[in-house]
Amino acid sequence: MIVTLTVNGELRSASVPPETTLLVMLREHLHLTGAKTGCDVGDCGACTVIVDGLAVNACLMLAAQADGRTVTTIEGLATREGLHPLQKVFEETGALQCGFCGPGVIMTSKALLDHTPEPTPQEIRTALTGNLCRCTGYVKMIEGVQEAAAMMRSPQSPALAGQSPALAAPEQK
Amino acid sequence: MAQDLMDRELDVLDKERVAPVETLRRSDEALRLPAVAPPTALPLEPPLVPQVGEQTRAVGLRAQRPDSRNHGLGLTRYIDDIALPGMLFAKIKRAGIASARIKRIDTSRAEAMPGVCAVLVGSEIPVNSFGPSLQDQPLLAHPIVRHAGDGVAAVAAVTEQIAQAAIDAITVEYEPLPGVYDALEALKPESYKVHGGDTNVYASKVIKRGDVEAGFAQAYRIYEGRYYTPGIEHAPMEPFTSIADWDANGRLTIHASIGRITLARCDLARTLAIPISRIRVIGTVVGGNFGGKNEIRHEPVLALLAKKAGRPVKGRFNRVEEFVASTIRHAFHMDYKTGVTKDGRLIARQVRMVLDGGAYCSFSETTLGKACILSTGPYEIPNSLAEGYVVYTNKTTAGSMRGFGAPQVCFAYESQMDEIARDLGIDPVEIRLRNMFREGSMSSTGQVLHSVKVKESLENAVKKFGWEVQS
Amino acid sequence: MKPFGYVAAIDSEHAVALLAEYGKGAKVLAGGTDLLADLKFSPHPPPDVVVDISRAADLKGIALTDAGLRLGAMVTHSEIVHSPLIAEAAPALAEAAVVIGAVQTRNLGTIGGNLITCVPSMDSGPTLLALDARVTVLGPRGRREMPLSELFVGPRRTSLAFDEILIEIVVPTQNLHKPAAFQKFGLRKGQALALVNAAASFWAPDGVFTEPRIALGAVAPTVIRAPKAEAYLTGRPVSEEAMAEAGRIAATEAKPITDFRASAEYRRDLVAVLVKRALAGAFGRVTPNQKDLAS
Amino acid sequence: MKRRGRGLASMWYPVGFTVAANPSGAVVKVNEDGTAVVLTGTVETGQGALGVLSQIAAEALGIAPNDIHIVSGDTDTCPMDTGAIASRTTYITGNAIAAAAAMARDTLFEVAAGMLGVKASQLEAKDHKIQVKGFPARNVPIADVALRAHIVNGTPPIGSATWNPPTVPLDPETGQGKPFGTYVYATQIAEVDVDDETGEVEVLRVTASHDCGTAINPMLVEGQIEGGVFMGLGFAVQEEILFDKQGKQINCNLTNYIMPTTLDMPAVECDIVDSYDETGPFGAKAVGEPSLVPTAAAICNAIYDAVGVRIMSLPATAEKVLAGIKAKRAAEQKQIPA
Repeated sequence: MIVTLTVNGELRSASVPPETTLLVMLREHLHLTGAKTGCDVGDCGACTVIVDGLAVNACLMLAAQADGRTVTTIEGLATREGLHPLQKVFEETGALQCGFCGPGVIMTSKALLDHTPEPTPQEIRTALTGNLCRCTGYVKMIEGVQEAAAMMRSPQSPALAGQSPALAAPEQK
Repeated sequence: MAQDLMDRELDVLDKERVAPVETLRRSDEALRLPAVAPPTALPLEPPLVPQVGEQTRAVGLRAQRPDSRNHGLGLTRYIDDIALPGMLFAKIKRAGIASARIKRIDTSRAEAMPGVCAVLVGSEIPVNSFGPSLQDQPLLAHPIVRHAGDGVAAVAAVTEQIAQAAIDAITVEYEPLPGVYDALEALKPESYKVHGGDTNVYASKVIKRGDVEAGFAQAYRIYEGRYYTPGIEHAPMEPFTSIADWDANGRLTIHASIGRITLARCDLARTLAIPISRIRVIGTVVGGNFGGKNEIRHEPVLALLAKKAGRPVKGRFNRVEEFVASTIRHAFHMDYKTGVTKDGRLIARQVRMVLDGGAYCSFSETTLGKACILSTGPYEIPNSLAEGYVVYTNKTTAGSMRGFGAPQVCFAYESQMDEIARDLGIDPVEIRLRNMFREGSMSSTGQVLHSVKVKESLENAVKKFGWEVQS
Repeated sequence: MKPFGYVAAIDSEHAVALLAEYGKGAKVLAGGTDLLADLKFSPHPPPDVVVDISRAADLKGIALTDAGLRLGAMVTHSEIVHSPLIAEAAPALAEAAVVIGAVQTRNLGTIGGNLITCVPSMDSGPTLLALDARVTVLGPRGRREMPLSELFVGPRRTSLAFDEILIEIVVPTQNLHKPAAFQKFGLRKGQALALVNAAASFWAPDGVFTEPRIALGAVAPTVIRAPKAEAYLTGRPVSEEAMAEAGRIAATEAKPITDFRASAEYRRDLVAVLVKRALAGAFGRVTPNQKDLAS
Repeated sequence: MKRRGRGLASMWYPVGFTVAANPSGAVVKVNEDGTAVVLTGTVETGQGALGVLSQIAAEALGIAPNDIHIVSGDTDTCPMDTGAIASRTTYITGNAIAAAAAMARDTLFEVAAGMLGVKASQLEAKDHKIQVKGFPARNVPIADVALRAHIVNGTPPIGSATWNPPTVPLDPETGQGKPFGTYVYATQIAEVDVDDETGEVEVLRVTASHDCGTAINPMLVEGQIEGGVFMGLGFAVQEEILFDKQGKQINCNLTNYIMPTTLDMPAVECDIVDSYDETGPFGAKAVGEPSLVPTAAAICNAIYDAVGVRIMSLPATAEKVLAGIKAKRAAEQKQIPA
């Protein structure tokens, strides 16, 4: 069957068997390999993408269910102007280690921040329970989401302009 | 099956027209567009390096990891993100029975399926055994199955779905054998011997210092306890995956999520019986290891399938295989006996441990060695005796896992230390301070220790935590 | 996954027509979080076709109707968590919804799907039972309505015929604002299956337990009520001791099994604790003016 | 009712096993612009090894970490490495890279000696410059030296080295010998709340003080400690592979194999002990594996402190803890005379 999605702002179609999951369509038909196959049954969250504004497990959704909808994957987060604040903070603080869970964690966090711009640590923890990580103990991720939230609330956010705050700092002296 | 599949698909497409979905936007134009290329922000400014004035520093710097940008962008290329042109997908049939003799394997139905390109059984593997110390592990069991996760046959097909259907179509006839499923049972003379012979013990270790009996004789009190820690799964988020690719000159490239490519290459050369120089192993970024990706699992099988089919082959474990067909942390049974003086000094410690090795050796010897050496704890004990044994059982193979036996023995020696402290009425901090290694202390193996910082770590932790020592 | 076909229903009538057309070879796909996970590792033959009802417009929406608070069967757990209407009229439903799976599964999974899957440990069931919810089913023979308890037959078995679908769940008007609370205990804090869950509701005019309801999950083939514990409470002054005793009675009514997650004995212990805590939680929601509502 | 408890555990952990050959090789090539390429046979497995190794190479060459490009994990192009196991990468591969970088640097010193009119032995590499020790004003940029080495002198600065810790095999009878290059040490303290009605253990915070020698990158060391505490937490109270009587795994998926989620993870207070090991690269030892070693014991000791239940077998599930509490109550009842 033909499935049409708006992926990262672009309209794309693919002809896929009906039992194809959204994850398989993204990874194998559209070559967007950012979302990962970790458990394939919705336990680990490595496949998290945003569909119509909501974080979902792409492994637990048929491509057909996403037909006509808007899908954002990790590849759609950064722009020509720079990294998303979550990406910026995560890379600077070493929030990811092996990184396999990273695309899912970042997409879940983005969906959270889109709805809750000022999350408490408890809200961040609740939002991320569906993203298992075996490396980090989640500590720097939870801190990172808070930091990114603060960055996004500040209109002067240097990360949004693609410039790193620490590199900019010496010039202010 | 595949034909069946295609028929059904046409049928369904037909029915689909009966039930149009109004909410969908269809765009035939979109089909003509290329597959989506990742819209990225590249090229970006190089990663941040904190600088202190003019001075360039490296060591001690909270520098950004070189891979963290790709991680955040979703651009890190893990093994499963790699697809070679013409690549096939492999699946391995798991025994599902823990102890049995394979009487017959019928692969004919699988071989006849459209889309199936190669089928492999254990008898076709040139040298069907591997392992880092003992080469006791078959790539595909033949003829004896020693644990339920043993592979018995493999298929390469054009899609993973067809490979799975082909695996389901392979029938295996087993003669069930007795088995042994408990480490302490396996020690008994009458137990079933997983690898034949007259014992299931395949590695043992003794670390002896001073005279424990003399130490116990002098002790004010003696504490005894039996501790147990279970098997643990590494559970990396990335399942074990590899690709085998031969070139026209007969040179093999293995792309694999393995942390130890040198050893993998040796194992490949040995099992495939080809010169090591004809093998290249490319270790891709490992999506979590923790000791579970230190050796080959299915790579020679993939290589042989690829050779048969004349096309590259990818094999990926699903999450269940990641549990049952990889290695796990050894379950430990530990008996601790410790003699102390009235003021809480450890003067003798005897440890006996039995490790559940599962069906094959893997890194058991290393694990046992570390566990025995470390079992006395970071303490000066003049008389110590540690004995350890690893036994075969018909369970998942135990191998290397983060800590190599140290977390198990630490649970025991530090639980017992707490018990001793409470019984003697000494603060847990104080009793440790009285016994801890210091610079120049001698370890249980008689090694003179340097850069000993255990006291500092205790003092720092106590201060940071806010623990008030009661003396 | 093994191959199967896919059709999407526009509305409930269409869904029923599709089920009639495909017969027993069809499987209904609601949120898909349970169905797809099952299909991936199922040794059984796949369905001929899955009928996707998640897009059926008339199965959506949370609204107040003459009958009470109506939840379309395709309302997702996240919608329940964030619904101002539910927060106001039946906050215990949100309390139960927020501990189902994780954000990603709550965004896909539906209350109807959770009830129809009918696993004993479902988190949607107990609170709805404690609020005397009713359900409406649609099939080729028309609509039928029944108490939620009649939907549950056994583990993964409901009273729905193969060609019927659940279309709505209604919390009756008289039970809106009824003080209620939900408790769950799992093997970890996040993303856990319930070892035991429990919900309780009661009115407390003049500090007396009135119309108490206690419902338990994961301790019997289906979600169940604890009638003896309810009877014990009825007419008794509200007190901590009474709540604890009701918990102990409920524990005797539970019929838990021993499995690899926990022993039956431990599950019974948990029932006693969770019932007590659910009653205390409900009592925390009692407001002075509810005495009037109850009378 | 929730009961608070605290418990501590210390540990030691060996680095650089010597019971078998344990070598790493490394090649360092300085580019024409003064940056460098490092070839190593190890593989990045998530711990940040390539970052740490870059920092070691950069320190040895007097340049910045992102002046280093690492090529790794390829048996055709990279030198032999025993692999990303046994907490050996920083210590052993790091030593090999430091030695290879020093060798490439010596070539730079030879070239710079001519440019500065001093002996090579008087030079040091620092801040992207080759300078005379004690007279930092007398210097040439490394880029100039490197370019000259490549295209004028015809001596491209390339270093290669291997490192294998010195060994003394264990006596088979007594187990006496020197089985490891060095050891690291740590102490962790856990604070828990135990629900005495359900047995549930909530770990509130873990203070972890670790000796890892010189912390080449403290941020990554913290990352290892936090991840270790996570894994130790799972080991302590949740994780266990269950087998049926026929040896088949029962809970072989991430639904039923319970590991901590964000809601289970305690706060972690990291401390890095001031330490320097002369056998390690720039004083570094290791931290990867050790970080999980003491966690379970610290948590179980805290459980005892809270409710007086001694856990003898892991994991300390709520059911096990509650059974312990009930047994203790029953024993206490018996002791009280009627």
